[in-house]
This record gives sequence, C-alpha cells and structure tokens, in this order.
Amino acid sequence: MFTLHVLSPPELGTACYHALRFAEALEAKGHDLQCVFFQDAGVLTGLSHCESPQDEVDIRARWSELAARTETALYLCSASAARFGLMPDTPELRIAAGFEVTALGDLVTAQRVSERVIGFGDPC
Amino acid sequence: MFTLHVLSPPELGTACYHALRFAEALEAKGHDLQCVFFQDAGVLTGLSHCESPQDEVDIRARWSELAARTETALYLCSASAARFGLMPDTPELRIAAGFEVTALGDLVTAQRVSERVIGFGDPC
Amino acid sequence: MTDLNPGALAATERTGPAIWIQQHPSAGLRAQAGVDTALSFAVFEQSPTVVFANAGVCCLSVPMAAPAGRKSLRKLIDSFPLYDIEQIFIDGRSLKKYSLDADQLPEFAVVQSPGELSTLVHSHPAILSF
Amino acid sequence: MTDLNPGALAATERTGPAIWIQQHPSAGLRAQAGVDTALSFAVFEQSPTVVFANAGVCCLSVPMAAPAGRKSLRKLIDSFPLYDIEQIFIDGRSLKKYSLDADQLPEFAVVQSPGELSTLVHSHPAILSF
Amino acid sequence: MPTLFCLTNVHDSNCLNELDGYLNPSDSVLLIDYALELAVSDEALLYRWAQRSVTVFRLMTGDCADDPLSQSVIQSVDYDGWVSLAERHANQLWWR
Amino acid sequence: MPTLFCLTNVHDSNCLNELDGYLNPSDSVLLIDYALELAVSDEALLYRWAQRSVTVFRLMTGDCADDPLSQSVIQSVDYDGWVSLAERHANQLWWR
Repeated sequence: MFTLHVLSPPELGTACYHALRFAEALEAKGHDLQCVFFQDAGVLTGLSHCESPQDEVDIRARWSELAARTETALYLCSASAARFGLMPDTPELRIAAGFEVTALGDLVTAQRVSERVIGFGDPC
Repeated sequence: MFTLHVLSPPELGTACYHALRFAEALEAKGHDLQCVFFQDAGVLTGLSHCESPQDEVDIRARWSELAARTETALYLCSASAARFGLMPDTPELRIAAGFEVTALGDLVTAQRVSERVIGFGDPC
Repeated sequence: MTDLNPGALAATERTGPAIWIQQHPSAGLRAQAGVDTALSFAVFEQSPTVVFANAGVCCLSVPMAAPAGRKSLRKLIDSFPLYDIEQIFIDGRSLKKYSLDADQLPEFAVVQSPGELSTLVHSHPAILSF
Repeated sequence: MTDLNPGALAATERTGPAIWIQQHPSAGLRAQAGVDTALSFAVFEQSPTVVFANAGVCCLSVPMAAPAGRKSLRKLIDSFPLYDIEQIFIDGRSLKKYSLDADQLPEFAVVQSPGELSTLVHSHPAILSF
Repeated sequence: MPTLFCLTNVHDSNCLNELDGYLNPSDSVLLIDYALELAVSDEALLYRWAQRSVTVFRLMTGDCADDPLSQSVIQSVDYDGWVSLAERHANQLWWR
Repeated sequence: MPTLFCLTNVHDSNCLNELDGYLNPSDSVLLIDYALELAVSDEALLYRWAQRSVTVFRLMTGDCADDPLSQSVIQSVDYDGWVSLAERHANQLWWR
C-alpha cells in the first residue's frame, strides 16, 4: 500500500507531474494506492478551471481520470485549502472532479496503513 | 510615475508583501502609481476567498483597500490568470475586489508611461 | 533491477514518521505545513520525529520574526512539549550556514551532526519532507 | 539619504526595457512569462533587450526538452527574429555552470561576459526580471 | 533498510556535497530534472559514491529524447523503475 | 544612472559573488529577508563593495525588532527608504 504526498501544483516546479506519472506507474504495476494527499501549494492541483495549453499535458485532468478509474482518494488538506482559496461558501464551484477537502488526520491515517509514503515537492 | 510588477502571490515567498508595503510607501510620499501588474503565480493575489489567519497581515485585503483608496489599477495578466484558474465562465466569482484581468499590452503601456518599473518576485 | 511482487513489500516496523522541515519560513507556507503536520501526528499519538535542516533551521530564529506579515513559527514550536514532542533535532551544519546561535534554540532541541541525522533517516519507516 | 520631490524623478530616455530571464524552465511558468512578455513588447514595437542568465539559460537547451509535460520554450525563442527581436544576450558564465554548449544556441544569440551584461543593465531605462 | 534520496532543482553542487554525509552503503540517489545537470559537473563526487556502493539514478521522463549519458556511473530509470526503487528502499527523503 | 540590485532568498553566498561582476560604482545592493543572513557571513565581499563605492542596504520591515547590525558597512532602510532608492536609481534588477 502506497500513499503519495504532493506539495506543489502543476504550475510550480515539476513535482506534481512526477507524482502523477508515479501514480500511473503504480497503477500499471498493480500496486494499491491508499490516497494522494495534497498539501501546501499542492492543493492548487484541485482548483478547477485552470487552462492547460493544447500542446501540454493537462495534469489536473489526468489526476481526475486516475481517480475515476481507480477510485483513489485525492485529498486536499483543509488548512492549506483555506489559505489557497479552495474553501469558499460553495467549494464545489472551485474544486475539480475527483478531489475532496479533508483534514490532516487523514494523512496520519494514511501513513499508518501504508508501507510507503512517497513525497513530491519542489523547493519553494 | 511608478509601475509595480508582481510575480508571486502572498502565500509564496515574501515579494507580494514587500510590493504592498512599497506601494503604500509610494502613496504616503505622494507618488503616482500607474498600475500594479500581477503576472505568473502573482495573479493568485487576485483570487478571492483565500483565508488569512487573524494574527497575520491580510495582504489581499490591503491591496483591495489600496485600490479603493487610490484608484490604482490592479491588473491580472490574462495569460497567467487562465493558467491559475482565475478565468472560469464567471470570473467575478473568483476575482477579489479591486482586481481586473487584462492583457500583456497593458504592461507595455505602463512601462512606456512610467519613469520607474519596480519588480517584485521570489525565485520560483 | 528486479521488480518485487506488489504484495511483497518488505514490512517496515510502523512507528511514527520523521517530519523533515527544510524550507525557510520566508519561502512560503511550507515550513508552516511541516509544523502543522508534526502537531497532527502528535495529537494522534504517532510520536513524530521532527527535524529542522537546511533553511528550515531559520524557523527557530530569535527574535521571533514574523517574516512578511506572517506569524512566527518559533512560538508554535516552543509549544511542542505540550503535545508530547519532547525533542526536536537540528542540523548543526545548517545552524552555522545561517549564522544561528545554538544558545537561542529551545531547550528541547538537540543539535545533530550529518552522521547522526543519517542514522535518524535510516531508522524511520517514513519520512515526510517539507 | 535626501528624498527627491516626487515630481522630480530624473527623466530616463524611454527606450525598450530589458527582459531578464533567470529561472529554469522546469521551475514553473516564470520563464514562459518572460518569453511571452518579450514577445508582447516586440509586437508593440518597443524593442526589448532579452537576456538569459542564471538557470534561465536552460530555456535554450537542445534537444527541445518539454520538462514535466510543458512545451519547449526553445521553439518559441527560435521564432524571435520573426518578431524583430534580432539578438538575444546570454550569460556565458551560466552556460558553463549548466554545462550547455554554446554551439547549440540560436544563431542570433550573443554570449556575454559579466562586464558586458553589466553595461547592458546600466543602459536600460527599465528591467523586467523574470 | 536503505533510503532513497530524491534531488530535484537543487540550487548548486553544494547541495550534493551536503548530501554526502548522509549516505549509507546501499542507499540510492535519484536525480530529477536539472539536479542531473549539476551532478554531472561533479564527476569525482559521483565516483566516490559508487565506491561506497551508493547507486545514482537519473529519471528519464520520456517526454523528449533523453540524452544517453556518457558517465556509466549514473543509471537511468523511468517511472516504473522509480516505483521499483520505492519498493526496495525503506523510505524516501526529498532533498531540498 | 546607477542600478539598484535587489536580492531576496538567495540560495547561497555564491549568488553574491556572481553579482560582483555586475556592480558599477554608485550602484546599490538591497538585501531582503534572508539574503541578509548570507551576506553578513561574507564580510570581506561587503568591504570590497564598500571600497568600490557600492552601497549595501538591508530592508527593515518593522514587523519585528530588527537586530541592529554590528557591520556598519550595511545601512538600514525601511519601505520609505526603498522608495527613495528607487527614485535615485535608473532601474532595478531583481537578482535570483
């Protein structure tokens, strides 16, 4: 059982992209992915309506597809989500498909039940 | 006449905060501020509903107050705004008071009419 | 490289993780996220091991700087013993690099050499890097 | 320090600005923003001076890398002459630091020493740093 | 159990030197993005690591024609290989 | 007209050395946030700049009790002082 911990969004650095490709490789190898926990600026990965140019990889869409295909939970840390504008009165207007806001306790639980916690984050 | 060019949002680094304090100092000294042009991740400064803890400076609110008080234009670069999710179908649901989305041409104009263009941006 | 069977991951003893804080408090909210995470693991009685290394050691600087309008992390760190985090580990090399005075660290801080930190790294089942 | 009267800013000759691109294309969208800005100033016939320094020189690397699913900036830069940007200036020291081969730069690239770049800095009315 | 050290976008080769004191035999180092560009400029360090049974990998993303490396001391892995590395190492420290 | 070089969150004192080749007499350097912490660790460089009539400033944000500096070679400015610097310099390069 793996948990991934992602601290950067697609627009900053490369960690979010590497995390996505790593998650897809886990899926291909038949590993279980407990959840992906997005924290700090990484929560912006769950912001909807970010445009991706046609000749680039749409990292958010690929995360949403992974979640739909594998039923992997994509958690956005609530403390970070509040700072980065993902928790207005109607969060469903801002949060992309497949993501959900959750508390840090879920990272604690994920670490306890996972053999590996793999982190992804650029220096900030 | 000054133009400020801001490349980082309040949550990343310190440049956005320094830009705000610089703008307030310009106002206090009676200088004209042509506009503040937010670009790259700096456009997230214009994202509404970002929570700021009570014991911290609410940098976004201070920008909005400056705009209201001095009628300074706070421009969000449209190319960057599209990438960072500030241009959904109903942008008014996402953009904080006092900010408006505009094209890079306005930065060109601002540079032409300003004696000084002062940049603020953390390494990313 | 031989691939392991997905079911055959070597079982590591599951104790609390190491929380590795490496970013300057001015750099963004990353260090804050690390401190929050350490507190969460402590609240859930998971005995996190908290390490400050590289620019992360600046979270401990005194006076309690509030860089760029943010709150000081030092106050929060000073409260760690209330959450049963009885020790924090500090990279001594980084203290020197950032001209910090070891005398001003919290009393429960333990300054470590790279070798000691290496031992720490290798004895944890998981490391959360901030 | 004596303060100038707000109205008395020394008039600088208003020519095009220098666009100073210093971030690695992998670091985020900053380098892309710099390239877009250079093109905008060119489209409005403001003759920008474009400089690649520090990690920014990696925007010029060949093969045309598409780091982390992003598009290559090199192709866009290769099109600069179409927008009447006839030269770009490259920090030679940074080329060396990032092990880049000067032979693979675009033909309209001019490698500069720190002293030459210093002259460039001091001759521009405005510098936009990316 | 060994540790996997991941390096990405490190600022200078100093970062690599600082890592030196942390490495145990059978640890691995994974170079991502331009950590690679800086690492190849310090061949002596890489050979010292190899002598200590520390294996150095570089991530090939497959987005573009990844250059073959002249230094045989660096092995290439794709994402599948990274997963295998994660299986074989107890933990992973992202070095910043 | 002189240039104002702003440094913030520089990664190491190497960045300061690289700046060295850019400085003309009557240029200024403004140290922001932890650029200061690194700069004070290289006093020799600061004295060399002073001899070349390059003035080094540090930004005092007033958020907390800014330490008085023992090195008199670094002058302190607040935001008001930064505006004055911007008036007296032709342009500003943010050094990264």
